[in-house]
Amino acid sequence: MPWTRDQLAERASKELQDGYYVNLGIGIPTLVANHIPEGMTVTFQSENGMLGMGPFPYDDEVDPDLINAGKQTITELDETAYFSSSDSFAMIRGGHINLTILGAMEVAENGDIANWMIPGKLVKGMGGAMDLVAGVKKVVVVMEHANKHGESKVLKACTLPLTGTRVVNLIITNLGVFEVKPDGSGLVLVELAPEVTLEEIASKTEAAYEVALHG
Amino acid sequence: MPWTRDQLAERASKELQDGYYVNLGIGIPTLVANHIPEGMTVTFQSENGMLGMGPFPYDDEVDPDLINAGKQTITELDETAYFSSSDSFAMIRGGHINLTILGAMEVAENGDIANWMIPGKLVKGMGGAMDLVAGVKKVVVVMEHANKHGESKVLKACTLPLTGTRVVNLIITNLGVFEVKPDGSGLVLVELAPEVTLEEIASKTEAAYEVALHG
Amino acid sequence: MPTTTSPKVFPDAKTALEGLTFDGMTVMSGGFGLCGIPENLIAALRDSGASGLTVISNNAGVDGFGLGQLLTTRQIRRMISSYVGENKEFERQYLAGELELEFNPQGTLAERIRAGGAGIPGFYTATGVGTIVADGKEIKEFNGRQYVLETGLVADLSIIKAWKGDARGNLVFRKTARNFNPMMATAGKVCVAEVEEIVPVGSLDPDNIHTPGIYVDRIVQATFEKRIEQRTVRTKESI
Amino acid sequence: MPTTTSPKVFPDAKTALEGLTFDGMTVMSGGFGLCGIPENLIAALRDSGASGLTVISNNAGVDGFGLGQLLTTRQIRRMISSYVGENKEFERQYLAGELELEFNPQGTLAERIRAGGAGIPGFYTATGVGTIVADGKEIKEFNGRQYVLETGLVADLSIIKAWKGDARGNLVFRKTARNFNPMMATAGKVCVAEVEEIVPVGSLDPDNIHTPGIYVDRIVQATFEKRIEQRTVRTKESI
Repeated sequence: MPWTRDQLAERASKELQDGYYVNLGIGIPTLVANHIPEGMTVTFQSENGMLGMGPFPYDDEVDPDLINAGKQTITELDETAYFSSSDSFAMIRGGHINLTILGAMEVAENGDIANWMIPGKLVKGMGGAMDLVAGVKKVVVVMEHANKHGESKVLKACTLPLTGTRVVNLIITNLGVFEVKPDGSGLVLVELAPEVTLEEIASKTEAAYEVALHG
Repeated sequence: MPWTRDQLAERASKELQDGYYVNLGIGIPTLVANHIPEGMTVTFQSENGMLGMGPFPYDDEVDPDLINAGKQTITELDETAYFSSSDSFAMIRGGHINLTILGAMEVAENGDIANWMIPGKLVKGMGGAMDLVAGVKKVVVVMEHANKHGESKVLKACTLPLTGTRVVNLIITNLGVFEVKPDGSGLVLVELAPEVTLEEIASKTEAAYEVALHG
Repeated sequence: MPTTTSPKVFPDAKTALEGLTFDGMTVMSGGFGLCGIPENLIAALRDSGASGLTVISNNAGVDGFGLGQLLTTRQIRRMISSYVGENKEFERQYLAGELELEFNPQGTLAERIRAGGAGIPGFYTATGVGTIVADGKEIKEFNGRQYVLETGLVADLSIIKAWKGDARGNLVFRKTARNFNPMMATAGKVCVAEVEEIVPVGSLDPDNIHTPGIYVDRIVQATFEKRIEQRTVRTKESI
Repeated sequence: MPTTTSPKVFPDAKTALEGLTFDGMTVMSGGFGLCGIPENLIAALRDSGASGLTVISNNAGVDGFGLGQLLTTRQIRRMISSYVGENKEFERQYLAGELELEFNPQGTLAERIRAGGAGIPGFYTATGVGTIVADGKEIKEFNGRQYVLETGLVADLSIIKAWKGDARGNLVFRKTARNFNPMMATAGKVCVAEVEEIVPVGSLDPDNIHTPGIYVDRIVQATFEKRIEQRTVRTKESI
């Protein structure tokens, strides 16, 4: 049975390591913060200028000067530091963030990602997505395996305008997990969601991939 | 009679204007701080990371964490702000400093300046001098008219390795004051030190210059 | 002279913009979303009537608030932003071809503004390589990886919002309301700052001044609505 | 877990460098003159015996103190600096051809380090155009003025000195002892910081942390000699 949104976030949380600095995208990735393993120190960066992001505030704690990159009100922690947008993206571009977990519209075999623009629709802008995929050491995509028309989002080549080229390291869909080979030469299916079969993946995936299931 | 060191500094202080942010070089330029006209607000920048430099400390105020770019102990003022070296030179390179007053070994007709290196001698380094002449809006040189061998330091062309090209706006020597034409096409002698004659300047200056004495 | 007045201190936002606005000018406006925006100076810019503006701002406000006010009045001709998703009037004008739009990746936008203020006319970044963002721009390889040349940005005027400031123009920001404000202070030919409180010179810790006064030409104390875009809360767990 | 301990906190400078030093490595060392230098980590680097070092530092210390200690022991092969005027042993080794030296304008050096930490492999500056500093480097014209391409700098290890720090690696600096330390924290593959005091996590003001903990891998509390190069004083005027 395919993973739910929360199970996707839980699976993504297995990519966290003790001491990691992590930037989470909007949507399912945000839920990863609810699944930090016990005893693990993970620090969340928000690209609007904050390291050490806390949970949503209680109603009487809401502070308009304290929001995350999704423009949601949040809180600070003991270890929090604030800084400017240029300092924030120096941190991202400079490779100091260990891991980013992002949504995507399309991912390709070579690690290309498209997640910001659909031609013909109003474009809202890429925000910090291009900086994150170009700068962060490990880029994990969390998304539905297929779009709302039932078409594979794991592709031989992206059809939408790209956010970055050969930047994705791991793809977690509701059906399973693919690693992108470090040299960009292709995908390896390493994990299946419960009760999902190799046949189902094969029928729903446009991209070519090897199979090397873990465990 | 040629200007003394202190008179040179006093003459240079006439280039200050109310509200100016100023960076002073080592030597005679440092003395300019003693000649700020009454009622004028001038803020001194020190390129090691300070805006709003105060006077030397009293003996019991000396703080090893508080020095100027000449590595002398100094003090802070009410309006002082500290920042990093990259922020300091962003300020300089970005054209935010109104005026710098520097010493020089040689200055040329076109505004070239050499003040950091004598080939064959041990080179100590250019420090912040190249950044200052390239970035500050107005560059004023204060120096002796001749070197210790009696040779003119105001030249047709510099012979020493350059600090910057076509960057000097005003040359104040112990004999007089030269403006560098904004297009770099030559010098204009605009002022004489007391009792210094045009003939004396002519005999001691290698550079060509026009004469248009003020007042 | 009291330490809370100086030639830099202005009584209100309108006065603080006097003589600084003109048609066709480029304006940088601080803030991320509606957080840390110069609410009062945006309103004063609207009231100045200056039109044909190029506005550099990470976002475009919302309908009727922040930069949304300048869209309503059609004073903006062109925007340089990273994300403009929250504004219906923006959408309408853009789709009707009434508004030009240049998208920059957020980090590239932040760095272009910093570069403009720091006298750096161009720099290389891996962000956007292989995407439409790099179309027509120079690509150069360093250590085996490709980078795109991006240019510094400057503006005729920067309007920014800080938490506290003094009469010399020293500023401090609060929490994530800092965002684009410090870089924009450095990249405007003139910078006007609005603050919640003008404090006496000497009361800000010199080690913790975020924007030194050299960057701030005019400062005004103002009141703020501080509208929240997405009020997101958790409920107190019963213990 | 007490808020002053963490995997980042080390008991002394020697331990803090364990496993990080090797022959031929590149080290960035903070400070301006003798102000804000990592005294204890420099001594520990000397004691590590690592040789053939490339050291990036604005200055080279004085004879027997600061980086001067590494010159005495001949551990430095090459220096990248802006000014090295205060060191006789430096002069001797340089003139004897035992030491390589690359001069950078101070602002270019500072920006190269910032760029290295910020993922910017190259940037253009007007500083040094037309001088030997620009020899062999690319020149590009922007808006009618010439600029030279300078590259980002990174190091295998950065050693820096801060005033206070916490167990998460957040740092604050004091007065002009800040100088090159914050940029160097960002540009080392590993950064070790020595501080005068490790304070509990949560006691530093989050609006005023100069170096966020993400940049600091190891932190050690130490004592400092803080030698003064030019003690310059004025005398109390009789009133």
